[in-house]
Amino acid sequence: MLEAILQQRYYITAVLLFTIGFVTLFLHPNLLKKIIGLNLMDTAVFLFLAAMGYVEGGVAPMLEEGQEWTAYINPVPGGLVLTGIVVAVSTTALFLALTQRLYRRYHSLNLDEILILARSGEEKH
Amino acid sequence: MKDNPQWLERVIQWAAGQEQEGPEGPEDPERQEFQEYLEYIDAHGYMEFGAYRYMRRRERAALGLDAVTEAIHNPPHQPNPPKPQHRPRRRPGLLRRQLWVYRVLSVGVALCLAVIFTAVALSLPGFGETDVPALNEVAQRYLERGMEETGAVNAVTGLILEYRAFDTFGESAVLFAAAVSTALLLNAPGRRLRNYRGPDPVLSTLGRSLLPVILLFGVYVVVNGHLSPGGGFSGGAVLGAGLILASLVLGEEEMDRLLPQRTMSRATTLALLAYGLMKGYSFFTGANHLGGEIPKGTPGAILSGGLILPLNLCVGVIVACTMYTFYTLFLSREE
Amino acid sequence: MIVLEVLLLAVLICCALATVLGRGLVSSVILFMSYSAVMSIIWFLLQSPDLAVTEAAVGAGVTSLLFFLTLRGIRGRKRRGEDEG
Amino acid sequence: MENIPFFSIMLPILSAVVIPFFSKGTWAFQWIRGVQLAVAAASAALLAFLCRAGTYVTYQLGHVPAPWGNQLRAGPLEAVLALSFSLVMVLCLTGGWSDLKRDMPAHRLGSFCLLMQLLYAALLAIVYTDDLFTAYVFVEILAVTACVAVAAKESGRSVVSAIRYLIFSCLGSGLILLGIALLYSITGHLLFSGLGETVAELQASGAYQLPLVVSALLMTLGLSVKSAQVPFHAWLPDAHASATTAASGVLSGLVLKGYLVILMKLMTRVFGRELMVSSHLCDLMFFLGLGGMLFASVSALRQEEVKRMIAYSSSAQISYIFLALGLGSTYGMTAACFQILAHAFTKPMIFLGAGAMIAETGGHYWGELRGAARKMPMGGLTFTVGGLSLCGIPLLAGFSAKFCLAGAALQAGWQMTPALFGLAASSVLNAMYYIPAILVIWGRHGSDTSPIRFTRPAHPQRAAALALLLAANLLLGTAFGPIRTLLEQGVALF
Repeated sequence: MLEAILQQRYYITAVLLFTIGFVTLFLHPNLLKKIIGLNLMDTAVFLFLAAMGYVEGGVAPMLEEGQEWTAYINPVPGGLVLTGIVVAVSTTALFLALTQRLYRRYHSLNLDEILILARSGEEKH
Repeated sequence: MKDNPQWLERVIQWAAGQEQEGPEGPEDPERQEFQEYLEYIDAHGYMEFGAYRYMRRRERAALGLDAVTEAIHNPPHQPNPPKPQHRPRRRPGLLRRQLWVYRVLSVGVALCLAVIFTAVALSLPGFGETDVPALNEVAQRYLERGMEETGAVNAVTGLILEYRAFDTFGESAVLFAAAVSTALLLNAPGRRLRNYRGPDPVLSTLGRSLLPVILLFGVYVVVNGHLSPGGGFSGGAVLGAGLILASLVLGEEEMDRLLPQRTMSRATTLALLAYGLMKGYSFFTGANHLGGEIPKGTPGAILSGGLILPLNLCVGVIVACTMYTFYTLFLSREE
Repeated sequence: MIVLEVLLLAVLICCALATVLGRGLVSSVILFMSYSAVMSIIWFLLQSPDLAVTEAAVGAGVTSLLFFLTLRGIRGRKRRGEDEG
Repeated sequence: MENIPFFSIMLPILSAVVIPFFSKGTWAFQWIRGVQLAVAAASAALLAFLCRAGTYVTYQLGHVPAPWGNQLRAGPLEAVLALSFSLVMVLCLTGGWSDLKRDMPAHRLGSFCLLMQLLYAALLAIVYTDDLFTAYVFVEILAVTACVAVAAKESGRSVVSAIRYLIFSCLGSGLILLGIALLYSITGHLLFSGLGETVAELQASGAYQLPLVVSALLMTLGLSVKSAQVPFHAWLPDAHASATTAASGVLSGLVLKGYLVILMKLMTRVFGRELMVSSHLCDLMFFLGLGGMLFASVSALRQEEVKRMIAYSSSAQISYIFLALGLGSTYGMTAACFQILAHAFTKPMIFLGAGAMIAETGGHYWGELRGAARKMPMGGLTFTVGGLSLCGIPLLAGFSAKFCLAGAALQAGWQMTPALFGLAASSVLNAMYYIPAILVIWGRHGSDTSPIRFTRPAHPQRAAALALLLAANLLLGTAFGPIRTLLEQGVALF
């Protein structure tokens, strides 16, 4: 059991980080913490992917003539992660912009409080 | 966690239908209201639900029944920890309990997910092994024939700009969409930049000496994307960070004069357009077998890799401009 | 080597937990920065220098900067609000 | 002909990118509408071609063939979806333009058009793509643009709903991304075709069953969070109710459907129906759908605000699709597609009709909307027809979709009784909230005895859009047979 855990250490760390991020994004009332949770969740998946591409003894895929293909790590997860990182930054920026807008209006970062404030002002559109 | 037994006791009592008298007991005003509401519905029939009820709003207001329905329409089902002054109808006891449920819920969800995911992680192909399913003919071709097919030494760059270029195009579009939406959300017409307070001597000296290095490094990473680690994204991010540093060192007004917002958005648009046209050409000729391939050059030379170098430049411009745009938008505020 | 890896992974989890559970927002963001830095080191160990460079520039650089700018805007507003009150 | 899918994705994106060069919002609006109409025409041509040929086409993106490069895939079903999405998009924007100009400052209209065009491009890309990760990237574009479409209206409430929408969207994306990562780690493919083969092999050999099922579960859950299936629908009513009319129509008519298209692709091309049935994921979807149909309808009963009620009704209609997919049969798939089409044309119509009445009377609540249809007969008529269609009155689109679904349920095993019961109960519930609403809007206001005004409409474009949506609804209702045959052909080639 312990050996298996040690063997799969990257995967286990990744899923634990995913869980932490997911629960934070889902349940933490503070908006900034939620955004951090979102980033934790995304980077956890990226860690998972990066670990999956790794091959014992492989080197980074800077191709050289006459080298066996098994000498490199798998480049596909790397490509996916690069794409994913930029997507995550875009979402984070949008999220932060919305947070700033909300703060300007309600002077709070606590989503529950904002919801109550918004609901009490709901009658007037 | 100290009040666990008490909480458990309450649940048992609640389940047995014999809830305690006292602060949580039957004199709960919300419960009273709910009872009244139920009786009201009983008396007026089911049509009182839905739209019909709101036709008779005035009538109900005259009877003083609106306050009751209000309580039902904002039911306390959401585990909110609000400040009492916003909702005086809530009592602190209930709130504390809800907060507690909230925490238990988060820990419970976290534990469940962690257990499931760990089980999955343990049953996955072993880390670092060479016979995993992901190392199949797809990865093999990328590594074996990547150099001749893309002309790029860096297989990852070749992958994202040649084999899977459509994703990359979509992803630039995400970045563009995010920049436009951030501008739409934060860019009020009457905004003004933060007042420049004069450069901090330490920051200014350090920044002035670091700035050229960072910008040069960013350009290097972008231009050498097909030869060494890095590429449009990493280089663009470094360049963006450099521009932000420049803005810190030189001051926003100076920066606004050198690189106005309009130039930035024009540059992003043009770069994305160029990217789309180049890649569109390559997709179109590839799909219709029209030939028309861009010469790949000698792998390893700076002018090699066909379209990869210009594509990297475009991506670099998009990323750098967008990052800097984010920065200026977050800095500005409407007064 | 494996000890170093496990150590880094443990630091990663600790950083994540501290980021989430900590009270101050500024300290959370700083912890998030260090989380990104550790992540970038791990990716370097995993032979993905492309990712390491990008994460260092994006995660530890730009994202954290955006967090700080948001915090700054919020705190500036708070201070002004107090002055008015 | 094979180039149409590619150009119908590329053109909208490129046309969106050049919008910042337009100085006026109206020009941008005409421009994106023109592109959308062109794409609609091209999709119709593609549909005709594919139906006559009875086949599907693949489009290789770049110089490298399929397992290595990326590709698009278009069959009759994709063409139908692209065509109807384009039409609904054009009609929504046309009908909502007057509201849009009122709800938004003029300098934002251009940006709004840009985002709408990107949203449209993302929808088409999701419809045509044959690659899982490409689908994820375009799902993110959809999420970002849809969220800003909610927030673009200047009000605190819309920003609050937008942020809740974004939170749920991000949760869903996270689950989907983890699912993709797990699936990639056990298969090594990202194209749907390669994934499907490898998953079949894995299933035959019995290896990696747990990651396979968990990945399917994660993606199903993620997509149901994004498409507001009932236990995860908390964000939907606020987001749809507080957005501007055009955005509400697009969000409930199209964006939710985009996610369901991916779910359908996953079910047929990747996991296969056997795996979905044997791992009880179909049962999960079935019960989610059944619960959603009833719960969302009951919630809709209690809404006092017209747009919120319509939004809850959207959630109920999405549940029909989940129920149909949960039957796990070809008939269920056809029924789901029919429901997608019917709802895509009906819900924007209801939103636009309600928006027209709200614009006329200025009230958002039922009490304020009393007699609104008498002042705005076109809006009232479309609201009425849409409501009746969702209640299942024959000759309207909603009835045909329900009929199709009932037919699928009759072919199923144990699901038959609960499905038919749910269908009947939710139809009754639909009638319980739509019919009083219709009575309210056509009712007389106090002692007001003035007759219904049939004047020249103030916004001829909106009236035209409403009339076209009405015609489409009637067409879907009456031309039931041919459309079902078309969809069956499409599902067979999906």
